[in-house]
Amino acid sequence: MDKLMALWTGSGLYNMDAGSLTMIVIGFLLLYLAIRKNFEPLLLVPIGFGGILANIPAAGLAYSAVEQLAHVGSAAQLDQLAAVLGTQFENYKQILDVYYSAPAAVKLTAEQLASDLNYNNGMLYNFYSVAIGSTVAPLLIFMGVGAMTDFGPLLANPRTLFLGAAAQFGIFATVLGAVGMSSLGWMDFSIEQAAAIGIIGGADGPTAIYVSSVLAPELLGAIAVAAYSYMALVPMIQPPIMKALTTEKERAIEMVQLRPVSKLEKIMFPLVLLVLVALLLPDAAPLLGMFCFGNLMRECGVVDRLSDTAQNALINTVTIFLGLSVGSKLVADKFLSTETLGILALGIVAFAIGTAAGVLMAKLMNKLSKTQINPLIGSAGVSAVPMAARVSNKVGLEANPHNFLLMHAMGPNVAGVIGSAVAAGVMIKYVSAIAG
Amino acid sequence: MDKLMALWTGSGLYNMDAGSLTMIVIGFLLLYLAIRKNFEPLLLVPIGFGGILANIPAAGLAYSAVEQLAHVGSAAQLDQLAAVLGTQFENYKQILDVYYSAPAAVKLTAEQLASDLNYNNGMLYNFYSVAIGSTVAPLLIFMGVGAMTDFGPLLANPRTLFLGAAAQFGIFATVLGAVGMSSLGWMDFSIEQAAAIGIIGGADGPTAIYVSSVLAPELLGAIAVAAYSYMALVPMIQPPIMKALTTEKERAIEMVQLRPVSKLEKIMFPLVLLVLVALLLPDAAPLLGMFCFGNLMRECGVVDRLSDTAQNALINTVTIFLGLSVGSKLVADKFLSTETLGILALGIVAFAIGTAAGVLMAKLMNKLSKTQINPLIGSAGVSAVPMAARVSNKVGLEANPHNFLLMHAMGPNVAGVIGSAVAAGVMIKYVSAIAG
Amino acid sequence: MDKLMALWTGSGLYNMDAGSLTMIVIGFLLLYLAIRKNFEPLLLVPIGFGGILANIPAAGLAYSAVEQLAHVGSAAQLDQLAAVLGTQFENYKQILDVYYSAPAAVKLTAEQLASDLNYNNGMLYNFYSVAIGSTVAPLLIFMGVGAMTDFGPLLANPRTLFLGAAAQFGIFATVLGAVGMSSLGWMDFSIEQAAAIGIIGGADGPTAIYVSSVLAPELLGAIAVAAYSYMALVPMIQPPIMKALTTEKERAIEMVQLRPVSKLEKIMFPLVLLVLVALLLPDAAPLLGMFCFGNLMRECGVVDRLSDTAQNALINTVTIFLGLSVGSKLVADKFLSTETLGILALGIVAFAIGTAAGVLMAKLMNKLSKTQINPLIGSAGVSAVPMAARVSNKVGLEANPHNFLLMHAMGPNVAGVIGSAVAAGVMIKYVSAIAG
Amino acid sequence: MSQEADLINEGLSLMMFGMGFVFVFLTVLVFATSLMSKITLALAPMAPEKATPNARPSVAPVASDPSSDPVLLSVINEAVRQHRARRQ
Amino acid sequence: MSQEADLINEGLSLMMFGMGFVFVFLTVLVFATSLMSKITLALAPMAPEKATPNARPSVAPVASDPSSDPVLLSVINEAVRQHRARRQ
Amino acid sequence: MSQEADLINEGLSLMMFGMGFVFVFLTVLVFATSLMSKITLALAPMAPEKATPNARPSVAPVASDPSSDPVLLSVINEAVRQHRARRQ
Ligand code: NA
Ligand code: NA
Ligand code: NA
Repeated sequence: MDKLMALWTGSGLYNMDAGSLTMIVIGFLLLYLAIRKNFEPLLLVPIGFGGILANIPAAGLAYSAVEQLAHVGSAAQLDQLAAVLGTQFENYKQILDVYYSAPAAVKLTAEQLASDLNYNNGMLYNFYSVAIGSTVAPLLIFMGVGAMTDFGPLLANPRTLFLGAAAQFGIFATVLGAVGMSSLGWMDFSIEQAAAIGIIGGADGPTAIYVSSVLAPELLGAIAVAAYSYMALVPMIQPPIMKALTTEKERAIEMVQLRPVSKLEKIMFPLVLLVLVALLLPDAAPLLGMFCFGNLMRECGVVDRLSDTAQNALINTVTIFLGLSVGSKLVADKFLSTETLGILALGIVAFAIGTAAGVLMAKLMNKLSKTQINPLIGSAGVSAVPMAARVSNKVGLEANPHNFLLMHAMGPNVAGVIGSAVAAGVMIKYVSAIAG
Repeated sequence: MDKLMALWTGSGLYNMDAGSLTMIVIGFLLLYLAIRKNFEPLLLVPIGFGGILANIPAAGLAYSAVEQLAHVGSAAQLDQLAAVLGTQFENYKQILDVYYSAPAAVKLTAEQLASDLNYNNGMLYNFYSVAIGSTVAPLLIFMGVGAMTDFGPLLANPRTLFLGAAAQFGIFATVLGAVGMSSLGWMDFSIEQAAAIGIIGGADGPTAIYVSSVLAPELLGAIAVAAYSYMALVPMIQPPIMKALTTEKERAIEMVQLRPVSKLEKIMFPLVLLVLVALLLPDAAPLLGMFCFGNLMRECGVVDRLSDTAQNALINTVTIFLGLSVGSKLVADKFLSTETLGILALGIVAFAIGTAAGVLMAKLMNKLSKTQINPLIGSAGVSAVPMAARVSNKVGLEANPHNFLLMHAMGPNVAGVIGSAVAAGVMIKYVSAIAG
Repeated sequence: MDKLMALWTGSGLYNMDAGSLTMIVIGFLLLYLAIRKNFEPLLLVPIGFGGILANIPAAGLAYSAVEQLAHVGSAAQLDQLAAVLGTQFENYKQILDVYYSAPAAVKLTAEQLASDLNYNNGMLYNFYSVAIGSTVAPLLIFMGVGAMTDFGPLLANPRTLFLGAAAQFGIFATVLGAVGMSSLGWMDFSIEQAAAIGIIGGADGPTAIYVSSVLAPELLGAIAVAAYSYMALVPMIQPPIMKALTTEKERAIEMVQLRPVSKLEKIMFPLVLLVLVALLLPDAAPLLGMFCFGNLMRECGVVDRLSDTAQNALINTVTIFLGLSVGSKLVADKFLSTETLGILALGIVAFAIGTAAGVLMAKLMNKLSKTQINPLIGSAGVSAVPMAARVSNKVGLEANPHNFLLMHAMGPNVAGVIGSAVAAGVMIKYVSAIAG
Repeated sequence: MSQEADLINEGLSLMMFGMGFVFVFLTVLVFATSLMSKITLALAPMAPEKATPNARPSVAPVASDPSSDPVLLSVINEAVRQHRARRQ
Repeated sequence: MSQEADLINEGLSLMMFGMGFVFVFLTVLVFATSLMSKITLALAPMAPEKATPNARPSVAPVASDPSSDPVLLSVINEAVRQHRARRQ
Repeated sequence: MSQEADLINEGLSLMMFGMGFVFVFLTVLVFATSLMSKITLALAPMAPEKATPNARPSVAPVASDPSSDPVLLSVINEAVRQHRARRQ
């Protein structure tokens, strides 16, 4: 009879609480958006599914062994844990806070205790540790993205890099917004958290995940969901801003055809970029280094096997684990907080400001130079490859049916990827300079 | 000269013993069955090869550093190990028993000693730890199987789920058999071990490996070999039972054509299953969660890249490591025991009982409903996808040459996969409720 | 303002030193050779790129957390580290030497300190630990190479195995050269290091990396670079030696066509080889075991899925990580030493001696047997598959335009792979017998 | 009670609970699936992707792997060869 | 100064330094790239692999419809023809 | 004996043992392989899969890997589809 009880008291129905239920509904919502509305499905399907799994009551898939012990341990076990941590047990939040801030040696002892008491790491916790905790997954995604990126349009017109720079203004404006909210007492973001939230404005998934895994892992779930959702919303967010900031005549500007780019230039570009990163911003070396490596494999023409694997089997595998791992950060007691609402609000502002800054920069460049560029390609500087470039093209066609901006917009589009990785490096450097 | 001696005393010939030789022969037998007789070659080729590697004398590929130390350490080194473990050295079995049951902190100290004495983990031991010890490999296989599974036939006729339920009777009958053998004093199985042995009756490789890695890792080798071998033997085991329990007329029953199934139903099914798992049996969440995730990736139509990788590069890679890792559990001193014979005997009984239960359930359903089903498809409820469904089809054709049962049998066939994963969850829950 | 300073003092320009600059130039040189001169690009592109990344000043991508602490820690932090290691801090080299030779328990304490002080392992350090530190990457490459190797030509003419044996003389002569250099006081190689250097003469990348990761990880960078560079130079190194040791008439010898080889023979060969390894040289079991496993998957015909993945997605993925990991060993303070020059000098001598030994062995076999073989195929015994066999073919065609040696040279070519793996096993056995 | 009888009892109760739960779970799944199908078909009246009887052979991907069909392989190889030849 | 004002100051200075550095970096990259292109084209005068406007659509590898390409179609037809011939 | 001479001696003995063992091992392999071939051919008299001189070029898969050429891939896919359609 007590086994029947165990089955019942161990069931999801018995243990369901409002938080878990809410998060499961959110998980299904993400799946709906991904599958029906085609919102960045490659990431949001695994993230949404991982979010549901993480919130299955009593399964504890997203918890480490110590977290499981803290959540479901008996009174005696919790006292043992408290003794190991040198404190008294009050509730699971308090004991976990002590654990998270304990020195590494104490953490190890707590882990050994949990292991001796037969607690194990949950599946999603393991995925997270291996894929994101080690930072390897976003870096491999970046390598794959590098191997898929054609820098031809950028090389044909390097000035478009300025557009990719301007659009990063969204990142830093958002940081300011986040610290502003904290100053007003609405939220309670540290400077690390503000920096991690800002990177949503980079409109670049792996960069956002990388930065928040380094600076603010506790916000990773909300940041990743915001980043990918808003990237999917680019076709709705950007056009009104683009139209508000440009005249009909500006939108109708036709651009001169791009010059052809030689194979050698394409091979040299990732190496030039690598050298600049090495000289100017070593903190961006992991991200941009892997990106340049992927691109070099693509262009050099002698390692097509490797490039092909980086673009297919490897990036797909990593994407599956990355998505599920991000999902593991959607557990109710971490995700359901006013901070998440703040992050979602700041994220969309970041996109809007980045878009505006890109368009305005293009108009400024037209003031300073004779070769006119269509300011609509400025919005592509936020990244969101290749969606933002397609938006530029579409809005351009509305103004002038002979105006094919796609290739011209690919320049600022990939420049935006570089720009936000540089911004990521600066923020990591800056914040660690404060901390150190 | 002493180097020549070292070469000789370190050779396999010098160190060969009857146990290792027997296991190497068994490894070759598995390879023969896999390659010549086509016995589940995707698993049995790596398992057989891994078994041979694991038993190469003096190579110690399947041992951890501490196990190597215990096997080949000098007297002084063994005394050090005993001191660390707080005991006196008698023989390697005794010292390892102490080690296995030591608390995690003591285990770490023993590992540090082995490292300081220049012992390393063997290759296969590492593979096992990463692939099976972490439970990730069976879960990824299940994800891949989910991505390969078409639930169309099941959705067209959901009643066939009852057949998949009934066939799990083989699992629980075998548990009873195992504890019975122990009660009679023939074997010495604990309830955990009995549960792990029973799962052979699920006729589902990754489920069997997952359950035994959680409940009885010491039996994993025998259980996996039994499960895959008997799955290969399904065309021989099942037909006599199916024919004995049915009349010629029953076998000739033609079934109405299956209704077409819409895309949306196929997308919704893994989500419905996931919700039920979440509500009713969180302990099955890792297995069935990954299975549903794989199936959702397959059906949702927006992440074909990921689904393709899950069905090919990823599952193939995992299969290689899973097979070699299972092979590492075929070391002589773990595998060669009367328990293995008991497991092999119980395993075939499990398959037979499961087959019979499925067929009888189909006959019972015919008694209770007007829509007649051919009882031959009941045997497909044991899983062994797609072999068991093909057997149903073949036996059906023998009775009636116009009787194409393949698609009808796919319903109970995939239902059996779900059924044994549910049974796995129940057993893990039940056994841990006893232990806790 | 101090943040601006931090940005500047943290930049690569500020921290650049002659050593890092030299190594970055060497990295670019390797990329040039790989991309423009087609020097083993699959490995040298990742190695060269990894070498550049490893030497980005202030990024510390190739350092562990403790190494980072030792390099850039504050005075107070370094004193803490020294206290943990039970010593006084003098400089980073001294403190790291103490750390490297500390017992495992002390190492763990130092790692915990570094973690508490917010130092993390660099990206390339992690890649190295997982891929090479665990020895898994070279073993998986070997499995993939096994799955790509056709032993048909060898089976048709097994005597060519003698050529593969003879060419390993290059390995052992180089060992002698290395200890000789040490005796003369030119270098300071231990017997482990000499053995690891010798394996360059095996002309087989993964074998060289495996052996040096086991015996002399500190030399791995130089050894891998030498091995792959000289393999690429085979078409320049070998022909003069081959011509010097043969007469025009010998080079014109036409060989009888190879007999057809049955499928069953091809399946049996990796198993025969495995049995011999198990009986005679267990220390070669990881390398040759994985090689035989790959070849069995290729030939058995029932696991084509697995064989295909082993030859493509899996080996490509592993190659990327292996290359970057080797690159991590090109950090200036490990690579820039007279020892590296010695290794480069010894490596080319090893290739030359191996080539000569193979050719002379072929001439000797012609003396002892009536069936004449063209001595040009002897040079293919060094491995460097399939480059060395192509060289044999080319030189043969120069002497006699009807002389197609390619398939005949494939026999000794793959025999050389086996030969150097056997030599690797012997050296590991021998050196550990000295140490133990 | 003896330890042996204990173990037997454990086995019996595991069998009853286990089989019972499996049936309960799959019965609930039958109803949930049927309900889901009804709702689904009501919401989006059948635009059948494919009739299941002719559907792809589900859990048997090996058969549809072109590399396991030698005839198919030769077709592919021929196509590749010709395409390459033509491009040069 | 209050802690809130501190945080705001940090935010402001991060914005200035950050945006500044991004612009400096990308400006240097513009010049470095232009220089590289000039040197490259001087050293190896244009053997253009492909004109970019017609280049493959970069980050979207999924596309490319075979049935719209007459060359491909003829390759396929040829392959199929040969395959049939061979089977007879 | 001096330490240098010691090291030289180690090197010499490693060379002798090593080369010796390599030759012993490969000689045994020659005999084992020949024996295996004889037994194999006696048991299953030659149904030669392929004559080796025309065998696929073993260790050089890169050039012949069709999956690295997207255009080629679509040709292949089309050929496969057509072939299947025709077979039904
Ligand atoms: Na961006
Ligand atoms: Na089953
Ligand atoms: Na060799």
